[in-house]
Amino acid sequence: ADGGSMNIIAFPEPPTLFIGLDQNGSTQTVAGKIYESLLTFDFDFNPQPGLATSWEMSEDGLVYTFNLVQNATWHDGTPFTAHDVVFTCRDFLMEVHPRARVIFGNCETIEALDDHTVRFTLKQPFGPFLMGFEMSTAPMIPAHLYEGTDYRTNPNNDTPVGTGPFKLAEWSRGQFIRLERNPDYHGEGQPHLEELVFPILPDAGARAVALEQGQVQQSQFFDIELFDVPRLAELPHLDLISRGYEFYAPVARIEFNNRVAPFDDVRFRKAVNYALDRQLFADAIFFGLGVPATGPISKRTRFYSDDVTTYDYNLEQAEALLDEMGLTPDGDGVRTTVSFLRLPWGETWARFAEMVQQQLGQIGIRVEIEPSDPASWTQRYANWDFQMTSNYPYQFGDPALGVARFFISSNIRQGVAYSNCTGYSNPQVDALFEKSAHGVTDEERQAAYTEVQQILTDEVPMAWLVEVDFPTLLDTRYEDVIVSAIGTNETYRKAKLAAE
Amino acid sequence: MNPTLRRLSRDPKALIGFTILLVATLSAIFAPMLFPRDPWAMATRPFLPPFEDPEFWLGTDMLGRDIFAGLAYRARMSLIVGLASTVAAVVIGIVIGALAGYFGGWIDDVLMRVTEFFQTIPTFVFALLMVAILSPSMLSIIIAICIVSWPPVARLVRSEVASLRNRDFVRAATVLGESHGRIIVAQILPNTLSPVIAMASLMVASAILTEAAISFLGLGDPNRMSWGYMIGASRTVIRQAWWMSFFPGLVILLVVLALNLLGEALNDAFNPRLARRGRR
Amino acid sequence: MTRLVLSVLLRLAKAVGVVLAIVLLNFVLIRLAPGDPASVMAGQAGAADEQFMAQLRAQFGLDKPLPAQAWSYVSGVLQGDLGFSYRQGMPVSELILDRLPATLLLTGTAFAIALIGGVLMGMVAGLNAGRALDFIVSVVSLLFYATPLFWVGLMSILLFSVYLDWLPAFGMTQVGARFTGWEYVVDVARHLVLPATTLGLFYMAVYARMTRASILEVRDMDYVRTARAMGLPRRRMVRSHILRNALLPIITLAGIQAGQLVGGAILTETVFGWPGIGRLAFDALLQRDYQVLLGVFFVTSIMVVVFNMITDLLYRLVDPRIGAAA
Amino acid sequence: MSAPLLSIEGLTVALPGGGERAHAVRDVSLTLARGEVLCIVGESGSGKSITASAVMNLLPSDQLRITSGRVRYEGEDLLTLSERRMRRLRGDRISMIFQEPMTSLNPVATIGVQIEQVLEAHGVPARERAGRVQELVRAVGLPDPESIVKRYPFRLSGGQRQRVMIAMALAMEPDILIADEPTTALDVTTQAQILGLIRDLQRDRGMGVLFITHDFGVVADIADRVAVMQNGEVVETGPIERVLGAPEHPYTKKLIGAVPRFRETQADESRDAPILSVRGLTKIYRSGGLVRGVREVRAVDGVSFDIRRGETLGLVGESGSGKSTIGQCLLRIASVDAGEVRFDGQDIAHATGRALFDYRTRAQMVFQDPFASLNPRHTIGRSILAGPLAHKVPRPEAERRMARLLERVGLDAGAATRYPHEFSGGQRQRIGIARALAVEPDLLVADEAVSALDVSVQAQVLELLREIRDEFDLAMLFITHDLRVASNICDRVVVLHRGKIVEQGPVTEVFSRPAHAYTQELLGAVPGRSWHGDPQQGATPTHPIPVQQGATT
Ligand SMILES: Nc1ncnc2c1ncn2[C@@H]1O[C@H](COP(=O)(O)OP(=O)(O)OP(=O)(O)O)[C@@H](O)[C@H]1O
Ligand SMILES: Nc1ncnc2c1ncn2[C@@H]1O[C@H](COP(=O)(O)OP(=O)(O)OP(=O)(O)O)[C@@H](O)[C@H]1O
Ligand SMILES: [Mg+2]
Ligand SMILES: [Mg+2]
Repeated sequence: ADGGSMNIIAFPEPPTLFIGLDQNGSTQTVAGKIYESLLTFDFDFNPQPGLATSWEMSEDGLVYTFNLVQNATWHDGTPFTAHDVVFTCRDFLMEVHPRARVIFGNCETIEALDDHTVRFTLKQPFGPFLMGFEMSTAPMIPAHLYEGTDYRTNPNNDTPVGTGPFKLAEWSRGQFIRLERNPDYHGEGQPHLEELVFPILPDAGARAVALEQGQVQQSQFFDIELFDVPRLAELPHLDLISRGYEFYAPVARIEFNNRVAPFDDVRFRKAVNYALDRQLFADAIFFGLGVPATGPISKRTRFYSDDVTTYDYNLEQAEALLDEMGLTPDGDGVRTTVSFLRLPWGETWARFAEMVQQQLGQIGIRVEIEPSDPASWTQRYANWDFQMTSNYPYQFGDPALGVARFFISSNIRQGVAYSNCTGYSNPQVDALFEKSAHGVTDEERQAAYTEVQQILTDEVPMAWLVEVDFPTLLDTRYEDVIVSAIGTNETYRKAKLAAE
Repeated sequence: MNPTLRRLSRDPKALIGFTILLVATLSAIFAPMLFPRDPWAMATRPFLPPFEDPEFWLGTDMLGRDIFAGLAYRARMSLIVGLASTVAAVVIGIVIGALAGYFGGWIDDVLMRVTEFFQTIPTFVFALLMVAILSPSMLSIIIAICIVSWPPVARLVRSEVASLRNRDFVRAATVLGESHGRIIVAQILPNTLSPVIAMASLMVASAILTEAAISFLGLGDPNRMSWGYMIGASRTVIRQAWWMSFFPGLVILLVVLALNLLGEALNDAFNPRLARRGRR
Repeated sequence: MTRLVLSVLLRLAKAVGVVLAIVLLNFVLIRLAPGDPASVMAGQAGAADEQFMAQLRAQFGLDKPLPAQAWSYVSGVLQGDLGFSYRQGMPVSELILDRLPATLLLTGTAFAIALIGGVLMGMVAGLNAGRALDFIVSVVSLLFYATPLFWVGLMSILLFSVYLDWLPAFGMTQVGARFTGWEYVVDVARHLVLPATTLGLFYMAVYARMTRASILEVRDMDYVRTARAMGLPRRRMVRSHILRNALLPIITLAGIQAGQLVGGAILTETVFGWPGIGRLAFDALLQRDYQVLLGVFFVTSIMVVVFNMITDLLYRLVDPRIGAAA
Repeated sequence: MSAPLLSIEGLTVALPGGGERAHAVRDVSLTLARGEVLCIVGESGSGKSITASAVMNLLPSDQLRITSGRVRYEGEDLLTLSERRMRRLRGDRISMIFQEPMTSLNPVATIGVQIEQVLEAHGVPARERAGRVQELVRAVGLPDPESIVKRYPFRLSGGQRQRVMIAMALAMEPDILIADEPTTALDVTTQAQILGLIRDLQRDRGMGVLFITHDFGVVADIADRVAVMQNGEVVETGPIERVLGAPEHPYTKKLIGAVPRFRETQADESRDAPILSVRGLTKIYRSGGLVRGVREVRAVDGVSFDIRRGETLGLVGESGSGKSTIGQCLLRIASVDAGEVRFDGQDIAHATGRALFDYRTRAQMVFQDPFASLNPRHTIGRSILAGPLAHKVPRPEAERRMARLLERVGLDAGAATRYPHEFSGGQRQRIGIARALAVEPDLLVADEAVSALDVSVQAQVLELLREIRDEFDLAMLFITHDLRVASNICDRVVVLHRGKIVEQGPVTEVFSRPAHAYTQELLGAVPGRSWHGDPQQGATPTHPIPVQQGATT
């Protein structure tokens, strides 16, 4: 049935709703309803129409042509045209969006063939090119408002203008954001819901209570502390949905700073890998919302291979490796002391750090936890000022986008977070990532990725522990809500209240 | 026996306060003997409610760690932070207050402006800022609490010193040729100590509360957890496991209560005249 | 009268100095903290490169030398411009004005509860010193005094929201509901109950203890003995001799605390998800949203100064001795 | 004699355990007739105040319990009355005024309101009150009645406040007025005025007055009958002439014998050059600041005098006249604003460093309050040794000096290890003297050194000072407000008024032939001038001094 509203948790409060400049998690969730991109992807990463109705790739993988919807307009009434696409991908994103630069930097030309046709010509084939048309990577920006302006100080940043099914109605800072239905939306009979309200709930306990008492109808990502999820999932009015995160599919891992002793010794890294009980992490830290990981690429995404070196929980082997290194226990049973830079994103990661501390303690590695807040964590991480830290970056639907960046030596860039901060460097790995990125067929790409996974799991610059399943808790009365690989960041053009 | 001590030993408030503190201190010291198991180690199943398993009769947390053992081990951090920050604050306060009160004039003016300055800053936010700058650790928390809590001591000492400065025995010392330093240290300060000691015991209490609050907000030292840290860590699971935040809170309450009782008793003991009034 | 004006002016000048010094000190201090807003945003976006960071820093003016930044900030403040939030992309003054009413409502209510309740409790205890009533009140206020605020908050949520389901646990208004008029007032009031009492309890204990002590002190004053010797009725003696004098120190204390309360509500605002300025400050601290944090310091310091002045004026009204020395 | 207005019969009040005696007051019996002034005298702690409070039923009952006795007023026992009935009597039939005028009035209520409250409390109709307040204010001689009722107590002087207290006490025309040392805190001149006022009002209205004092001079001026208390007991009662003229009890004799009286001292003029010579000494206290405007008090204004070795110079004047300030300037506790102070030829008014340090061994001070002048946390020995040790006297030598001095001031050697609170007031003052002497000074400044002591102790300490002055050939500046004491110890005297010297000369001369009107006024206000009773020497004055009457205005 049409009509009705839906309350969705927003946490933390988005700094802005102008998705072009900010891709925070909660910004995506809210702004994803306001802005659209050309494509979206089903759970198996098949492209689905967005602002593009159809598209085709040339045989050689060098030319992509998109046909755009005819009747789309911006929220201010201006028609959406191919020029907007060209402006967005050629000018805007290249200027401000680090992830988009990786994609559209491959383009030789981007041109509008007519008002509703756009052609991208690449310098060389780029396997994950279509993935770049996902909403957070390439949100369409209104050229008529931004062209020729200073994007970061453009006054329109405060009043988002997109093409999406919902528009901003009211933002009461610190309290809630309210979106209302866009009556001129291009989708036939869409959207169904009258409004979406995003209450800002900074406290995890409050979020759980709100969900439980039916004051909000949806939570996503780590909004709800994981141990609370099973309990809430039991409630009759809530469903637990774990689909819809395929595009992100993070692997929770420990990154070692491969430059510093003892982490520069592969035996030590292996010892740590053996000493961590992955199943226990999945159960105790992630409360079953995840499975033990085997390597850098998640099964949930593409190009995973299970033909890799695995590290089952094995303390003897771990200790043997340490003995071999000559790290023998002192009087207190301590072989060496290392520090662990704690990830500042909530209690889960605090427990994670405590668990690492306790488990490595069993083989005589004393772990000092270094607390941090978001700013200092990013600063220290980016500047390689750590020994170990945890992390769970998104994979963005393709290893070339979400995985390679952490391992290729050309991406060792001090001062840049989420680059190759571990300092791992292997020419063979560099070559394989290069090859697979520019592969045209999935088969040739898979072959290269399998080999990369084998090498990485053997040299373990990191310890991959758990493939995390984000939980979406959704009120059972709603349907067609989670329909794509970006799940809750989708437009919700199809979402509706089930007929009674 | 010293009459102050005698009065103190007869005061039930002092006895209750002292006993609680003694228990807390002893358990902080002897925790490793009372609970030989590693308090970090997963001991049994997570979320074990209290009073079910006699071995873990205050229950366990989300990682299956014994709450009771945790309370004993974590007493150390809470008590150390409370004591150390108070000692530091009292020292700063005494130095500044004594200089301002004794010399008066522009020295007094300058020092009191500084004190006022620190009293105008919203204290708790400022403490958080200090912890963030120094990055969370036991030392940074101690420094932060110290920085925001010395001004009242300085004011107290200043007014005491200023009034003592014109007392005849201080004048006598001046006339006898004792140096300023000696007069401050030997003549004046000992006579300001009783209110300062009474204030200090209350400051330890509020330092423990402040530390708990800082830890609660997630800026605690994860290597030296405190009771406040325990509450902060378990705040999100309050629905499942009330006992995880309840017991640490109760312990803080008891210790702070004990310090307050002791502070009051000290005050009464130093000021028998005032104490008697209360009982009329 | 001109002297009074002059003295207010002088105090104002001094206060402006103190507040500016606070802003400047904090400006320097906060830059010592590791990380900057650009790194926070990079961290949260989960991706970054050099160009991105440089753009952000240039946008925030962080690429200029620190003294230049300090100068432009302070001169801005002097012209009433509190700067711009890096994080929220809006003027700091707007942001603070947005949040301030919520905090004022919370702290104002808590303050009123604390002051009225505390003084009443202290009066009951002080006037019945040594009796059972005194003991009960003293024990209760000691308990309130010793309990961690955030813990009381948590426990009261557990009891009143979760188990009893009487009162909402968080926020200032019901999620998603858009009440107007009277309904809105009731809704906010219901949300206010728990945080305001939680915040108020501690201060209530402070005032109760102080009032009690003050009454005991005053009760032994010579002029009270005089009043007794003149045969004044007890009621009259209590009201016009004991209370009026005993409340003088409470005014001072309350004035100082009223100012501090505004910044001190962080914990309560965190526990109860109250959209106030304390929470804003805490988030700004974590996000290195320098200008917002400085703005909060600025506003709360001004609050302290203003409340101190109000206290002074009030004191002048109540106590004829003050200011008469001139 | 008709039935007494008030009779106290066998009153006993127990002290809380642990004190030096079991009873604050024991078996006290007194009567007060209508129209009579009964004075209770006795040393500090003898139970005078407690007796008075017991009559008003105002004792702190948890500490002081009345164990037996009756207080009859018009046949009723006040001690058994309910609080409500007692309240109606208080301030109506029986009123009381207290010693401390500065604190006995509510600081935040106008005096008009406070007087009116008494009327209101005892049922005077509202429309009559304002008029009555005016009448009362007029009756006690307060200036400008219309406006003064709107003032707050802090705007009144001590004497004026005491008048307000009296107005309140008399508001309901009580039968009995109890006055507990109402003039002790006041200046002699003000004291004389207040005493006159009480006496006049008492005569006009025929009240019975129970007047408590420790000053026999006051007794002589005001009493009809006297009761002498010692250690909580009444040792002697009787009509004033008999008790003062022919005391029976040994304690009464001792007390009366110790009362200082004017005495003629022969100054020895043939002495060498002055050791201290003060010229144009000026001291200005500044307070306030930018806003309030600087307020200047010329505490000392161009004062000049000399002191020789072996001579005692008295410094007299009313409260606030600048006596202490001069003493402090001489010892450089206070800075000197103008003028010079030559000690042994050297100007020490602006000496600093070494010179000042050396001067500190040569000029010393004995302070007024024996309780406040010793550090309560230091042993006596430590306090006495502090001076010599500061001046690098070797410890053994310093300790020898201390032993000698302790013996000299009449304390046993064991005293050195004890703390100040273990000594009586007189003993502490002796310790203070020993401490001053320990650095072997040439000049001793004694600021009200005996004022805080009971008369009998006062006499002993004065004697000690005299002996020491002669023995060590000291120059002594003796500051006092008590002219009789001054006449006893000083060779010469300086009369100070508002920071200026109005008269100076040999003590006998100044006191017997005061040249300045202010000196005359001071002398006239000394209480008990009509009484020169000295049981040993008969009631003849040693020296005739013209009595000035009518100082009351
Ligand atoms: N509240 C009290 N508690 C205990 N002892 C008291 C109290 N008040 C007075 N005393 C004791 O009772 C005795 C008599 O005291 P009181 O006040 O009557 O003396 P006083 O003759 O008035 O002396 P002064 O001349 O110093 O006023 C003293 O020994 C005193 O220490
Ligand atoms: N520290 C000070 N600051 C300001 N004024 C002062 C100070 N000390 C004393 N005065 C003023 O100086 C004047 C002289 O005071 P001083 O103490 O010398 O008088 P005094 O003759 O010793 O009086 P008393 O007999 O009461 O001791 C008084 O008016 C007093 O108020
Ligand atoms: Mg008395
Ligand atoms: Mg004096």
